[in-house]
Amino acid sequence: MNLGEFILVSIIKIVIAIAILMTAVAYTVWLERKVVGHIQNRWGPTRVGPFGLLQPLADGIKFIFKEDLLPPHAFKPLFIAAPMIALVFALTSISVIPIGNWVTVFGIHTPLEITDVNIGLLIVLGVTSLGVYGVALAGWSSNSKYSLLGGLRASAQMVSYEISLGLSLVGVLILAGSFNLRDIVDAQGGTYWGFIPRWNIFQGQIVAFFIYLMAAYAETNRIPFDLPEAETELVAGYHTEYSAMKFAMFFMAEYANMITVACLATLLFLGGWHGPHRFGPPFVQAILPVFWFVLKVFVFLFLYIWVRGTLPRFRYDQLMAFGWKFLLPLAIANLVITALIVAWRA
Amino acid sequence: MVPLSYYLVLSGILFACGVAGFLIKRNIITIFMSIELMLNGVNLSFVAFAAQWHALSGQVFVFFVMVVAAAESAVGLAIIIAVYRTRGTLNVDQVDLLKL
Amino acid sequence: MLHLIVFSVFGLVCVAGAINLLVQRHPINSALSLVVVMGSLAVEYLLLGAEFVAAVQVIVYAGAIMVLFVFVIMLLNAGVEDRTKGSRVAMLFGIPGVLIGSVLMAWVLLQHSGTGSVAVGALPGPPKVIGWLLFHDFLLPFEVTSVLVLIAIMGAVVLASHPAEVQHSAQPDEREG
Amino acid sequence: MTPNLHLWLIPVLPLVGAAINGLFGKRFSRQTIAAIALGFSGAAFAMALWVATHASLLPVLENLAPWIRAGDFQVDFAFYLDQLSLVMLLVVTGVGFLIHIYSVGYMWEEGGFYRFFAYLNLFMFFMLTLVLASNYLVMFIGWEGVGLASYLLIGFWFTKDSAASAGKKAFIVNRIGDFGFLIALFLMIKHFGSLNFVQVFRIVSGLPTEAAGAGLLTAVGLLLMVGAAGKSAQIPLYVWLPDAMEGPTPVSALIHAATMVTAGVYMVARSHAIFDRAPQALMVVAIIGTLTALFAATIGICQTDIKKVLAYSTISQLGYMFMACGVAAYSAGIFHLMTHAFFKGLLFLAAGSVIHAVGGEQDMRRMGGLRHHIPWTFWTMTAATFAIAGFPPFAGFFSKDAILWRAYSSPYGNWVYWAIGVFTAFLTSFYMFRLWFLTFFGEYRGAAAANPGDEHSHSSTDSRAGAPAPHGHIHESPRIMLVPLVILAVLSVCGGWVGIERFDKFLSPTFHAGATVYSAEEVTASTPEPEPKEHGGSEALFTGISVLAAASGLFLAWLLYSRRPQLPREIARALGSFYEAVVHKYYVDEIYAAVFVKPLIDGSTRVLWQGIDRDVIDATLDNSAEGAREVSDAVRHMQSGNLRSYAGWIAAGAAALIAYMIWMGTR
Repeated sequence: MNLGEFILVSIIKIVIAIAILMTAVAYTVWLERKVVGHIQNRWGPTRVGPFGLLQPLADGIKFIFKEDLLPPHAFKPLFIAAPMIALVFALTSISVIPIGNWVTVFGIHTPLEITDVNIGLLIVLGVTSLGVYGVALAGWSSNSKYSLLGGLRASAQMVSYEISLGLSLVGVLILAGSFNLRDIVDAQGGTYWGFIPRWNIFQGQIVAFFIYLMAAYAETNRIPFDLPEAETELVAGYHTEYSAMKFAMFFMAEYANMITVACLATLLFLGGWHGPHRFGPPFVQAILPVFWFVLKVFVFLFLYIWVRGTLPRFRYDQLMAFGWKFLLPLAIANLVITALIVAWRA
Repeated sequence: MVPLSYYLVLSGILFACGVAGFLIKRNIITIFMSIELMLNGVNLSFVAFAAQWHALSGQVFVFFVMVVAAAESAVGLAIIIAVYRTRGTLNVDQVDLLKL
Repeated sequence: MLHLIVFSVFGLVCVAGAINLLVQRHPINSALSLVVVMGSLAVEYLLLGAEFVAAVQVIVYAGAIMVLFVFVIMLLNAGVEDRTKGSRVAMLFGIPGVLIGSVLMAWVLLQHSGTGSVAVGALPGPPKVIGWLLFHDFLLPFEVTSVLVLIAIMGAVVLASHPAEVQHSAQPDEREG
Repeated sequence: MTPNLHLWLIPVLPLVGAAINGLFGKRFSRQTIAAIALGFSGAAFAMALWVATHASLLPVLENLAPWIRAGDFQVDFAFYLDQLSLVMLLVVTGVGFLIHIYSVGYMWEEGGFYRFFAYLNLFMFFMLTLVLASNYLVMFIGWEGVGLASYLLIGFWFTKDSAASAGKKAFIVNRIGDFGFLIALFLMIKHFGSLNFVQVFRIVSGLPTEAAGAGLLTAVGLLLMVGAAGKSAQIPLYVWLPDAMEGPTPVSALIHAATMVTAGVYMVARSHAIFDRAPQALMVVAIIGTLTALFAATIGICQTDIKKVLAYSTISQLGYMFMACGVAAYSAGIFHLMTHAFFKGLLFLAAGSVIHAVGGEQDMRRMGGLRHHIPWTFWTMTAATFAIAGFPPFAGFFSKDAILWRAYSSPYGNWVYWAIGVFTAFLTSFYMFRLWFLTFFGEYRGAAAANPGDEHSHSSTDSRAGAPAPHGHIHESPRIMLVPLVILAVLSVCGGWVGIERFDKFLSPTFHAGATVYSAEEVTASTPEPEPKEHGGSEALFTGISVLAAASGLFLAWLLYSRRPQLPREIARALGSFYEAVVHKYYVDEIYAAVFVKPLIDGSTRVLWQGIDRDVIDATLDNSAEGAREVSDAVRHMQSGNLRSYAGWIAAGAAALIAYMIWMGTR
């Protein structure tokens, strides 16, 4: 594969990935509105298209045509840059996430991800950590106290929970012995006694999984940790002053982050694209891992929505105390125990 | 192929920019960032030398530098906050007395 | 060739970010310039084969330390810096010193560069090997830095805690009485 | 074999008393302080008596601890007891104890009671160390220590200017003497390699007598004499002793009459081995002693202060002792030392009693007719006066007679010494009876003496600070003061009965036996023993002459001060300027002030202070400080407190360093 092919294939994969991701984002929003509606004994969107399926499209059009407000005392360059930063980093992190095995299309053997790197997991973490800038800068550059408070809260919360998040992943890394997401998934193939899959949550990382779950909710500013955008006190937090496409960018970034987090959870804890059986014709055989992967991601996203419809919001001090005084020690304990078990086995 | 000296010159330029920032900036936070810039310049030469001499310990040093930088920035920023609380300014030209 | 191009592009970005740090008057711009510098440095590290260092550079420097800076800038609501003339020395001796020093160093480095050159991925720095080095050859420094970090945490907590709170907790009923 | 005598206890006992009183005495009652002081000094006296009775075999050397060891040179803390030190020991502890008792009564009303007795006990410690020392260095400790105690006690009423300066004067004049003593010690270390008496004398006895020309031994002897002159108030260093009368009277009695001032005599006697081989030095000792005796006696005639008279008398009597030593009649000198301790101590104590009786007055012209008021004092003083005047059978007769006889008959003797000695004896008798008549006979002049009359106003002020001098009721002293007076009076009468022959024999192991043992042949060889000049008849004749001299002194005093009290004034007028000079103590103090003190002060002021100290030493410091300040003033702008300036300096320095390294590397 020469340089030209490489660039061409990469561009095609990037376009496809972004298209899929944007669609996924749009329909995650629709799913959330629908599910929450039903949880709250409502219908949710029903008017636009069958079951309201065209609602995301309508929303998008509306965002585009809305007036783009610029607050007079905002710090203009950053005010404009902030949503872009948020969205760019949210989209970037998907680039190293594999959704299936290698495939050969038109004679080109390529992995089902944009690029396969040794330190994929680290890149995801790094890019996610850069996503904080979007939130923080948006909050600060709006020159509004609600925004500033939201931004401060968001950056503090994300920095705090990033530690727990990272530490909860270290156990998995110890088991797999690699930063490469594909290697990690491969390490989860097969079953115990024929019916229990060798997913990491069944390899003793169940605690780590729940730590990851909670830290991920906080990282993505979702209920019950959505303090940065708590409507009842901060109006809308860091994006109070935003409107139109800039607001849409934050919106998309949030859901893209949700999907990234769900993918990561699937890859690290739920066995990735490994499924119960290989059956059907070769074409189906080829597509089946992707199906399993998407199914698991969907379950995880549904969990997100379910939690949102169920739980109330924490107070800010509770949030910080929970992160530092409960989650972090627990993650460290999990790490130590996992390391001891691995060392004992080896 | 890039000669080692290019990396070292880049590293030197970054370091010099850091020193210059320390000298010309008045905001104590920016001065602190200049220090980080200097550390980054040094890190680059560490990594370049590691590649040149095929010695991974150069990269390990970078980790230690990062850890020290992280610790330093945590304490340093706490000090900056304390200074701001007591003096009400971040301009180092106005923070030149030992007593309040 | 590709190596040189990538090096040059990100090297220029690096220098531009560093100079922007100096030129910008608002600390938040400086901070973001520094983030740019660090990001492009991460790319340079990748070019040198130090992929783990690159990742850590992004996570620790760009993702943690610089976030802390931005956070503090936001917290203190630091404005545009005044161009006060507090120090003639810095201008009279410091700047020429920096210029002389850097020019001299660059000159010497380029003069005596020799034949040594660095290839892409010349020395892959897989995390495993680095981990091995860290926990075997550099175990003592590693532990020492862990103590250092612990001290830094405590120092930061003590320094940043509000003095009034400390006073209050030390003498609980003084104010009420 | 002599049992372990524990000689060290004798000096240490008073030291313990001094320590207790000095450290804690402030909180004690006066009774407690007195009990402690008397207890420890009395214990020392008892110990001395016990030693005297138990020391069967003398000399005894008691080595306590090594002190200095440098190569072959070694000095130990060691005590040495022989006949000479035994006599001194008994005199010091005995008279000292009696004066302690007296002091309790005399000082009862004074402030600083505990301080006084602490100093007094401290003096006892040093004096006993001096007496018991087995080498010159330990002796020097005692020597300096008694000087210290003397200084402290002279300046006891330190709030009084004259007392404080008198103390300083004594100390400084003594320093001059000590300087000579120290150089003598250095010479000994250099040439003999030791300071132990036994070793030094053994080495010295091996040396030939420096008959003609002066050598090492003469130098050592003369330097020792300088020390002795300082301590024992001989010409030319006697000037401090009259001023030392500013101290309390018991101090004058103990230190400046009975014991300390005789330390010089003791030292010369102790060093007899050196003087025996240095006839020139011996001659100097004799001449100084003789001159001092005469000189001080003439001054004593004109003094009006009762204590000053006694002070000059003391100097004169010390001159007698040196005269004795100077003619190698050491035992006679020590004999006179002992009897002098008795009667001069008594005289001072009685004078103190008189002063006490008249309420602090010291001027004899304001006394008179006191014999009915204070009979005990009168009778004891009478005994002492007759003793010092040399009337048989009082103690002074025997010792003075022995000295005068030896001054003539000794191989080193000369009839000039004798003649001057007899004349001095006459003068002594005269001024002592003048004192006696003026004080105890005639009418009481206390109230009428507002105008001093012809005699120049040389009365010193009251010795007691701030105490008014009401010449009101004249009263006898309390019993505690009278008991020592009586005991000393008995000793003044009987102290001489032991006789010079027996005393000589007792001391002979120290002086003669030692000398003959050390260098029997050389003494006989180099200094042919002159044939004793017709003993027997001539000695009786000499005795008669000296008694006659004493009697004529008594007669003259009676004539002038009792029979015809107008006569002295006329004589004084007739003598004119000479009388004036004597009254002013021959202007010696003024001469010293002009010749030594003023040049010294001027030199110190002009050269040392303004020249060297201020313009060189101080100027160096001031200018360097000033320079440092100016440099700092210039450089302190670096320390502006501005962070960026510091960074600028660092950057400039780093650039310089880099440039240097590159220059070194590319060179």
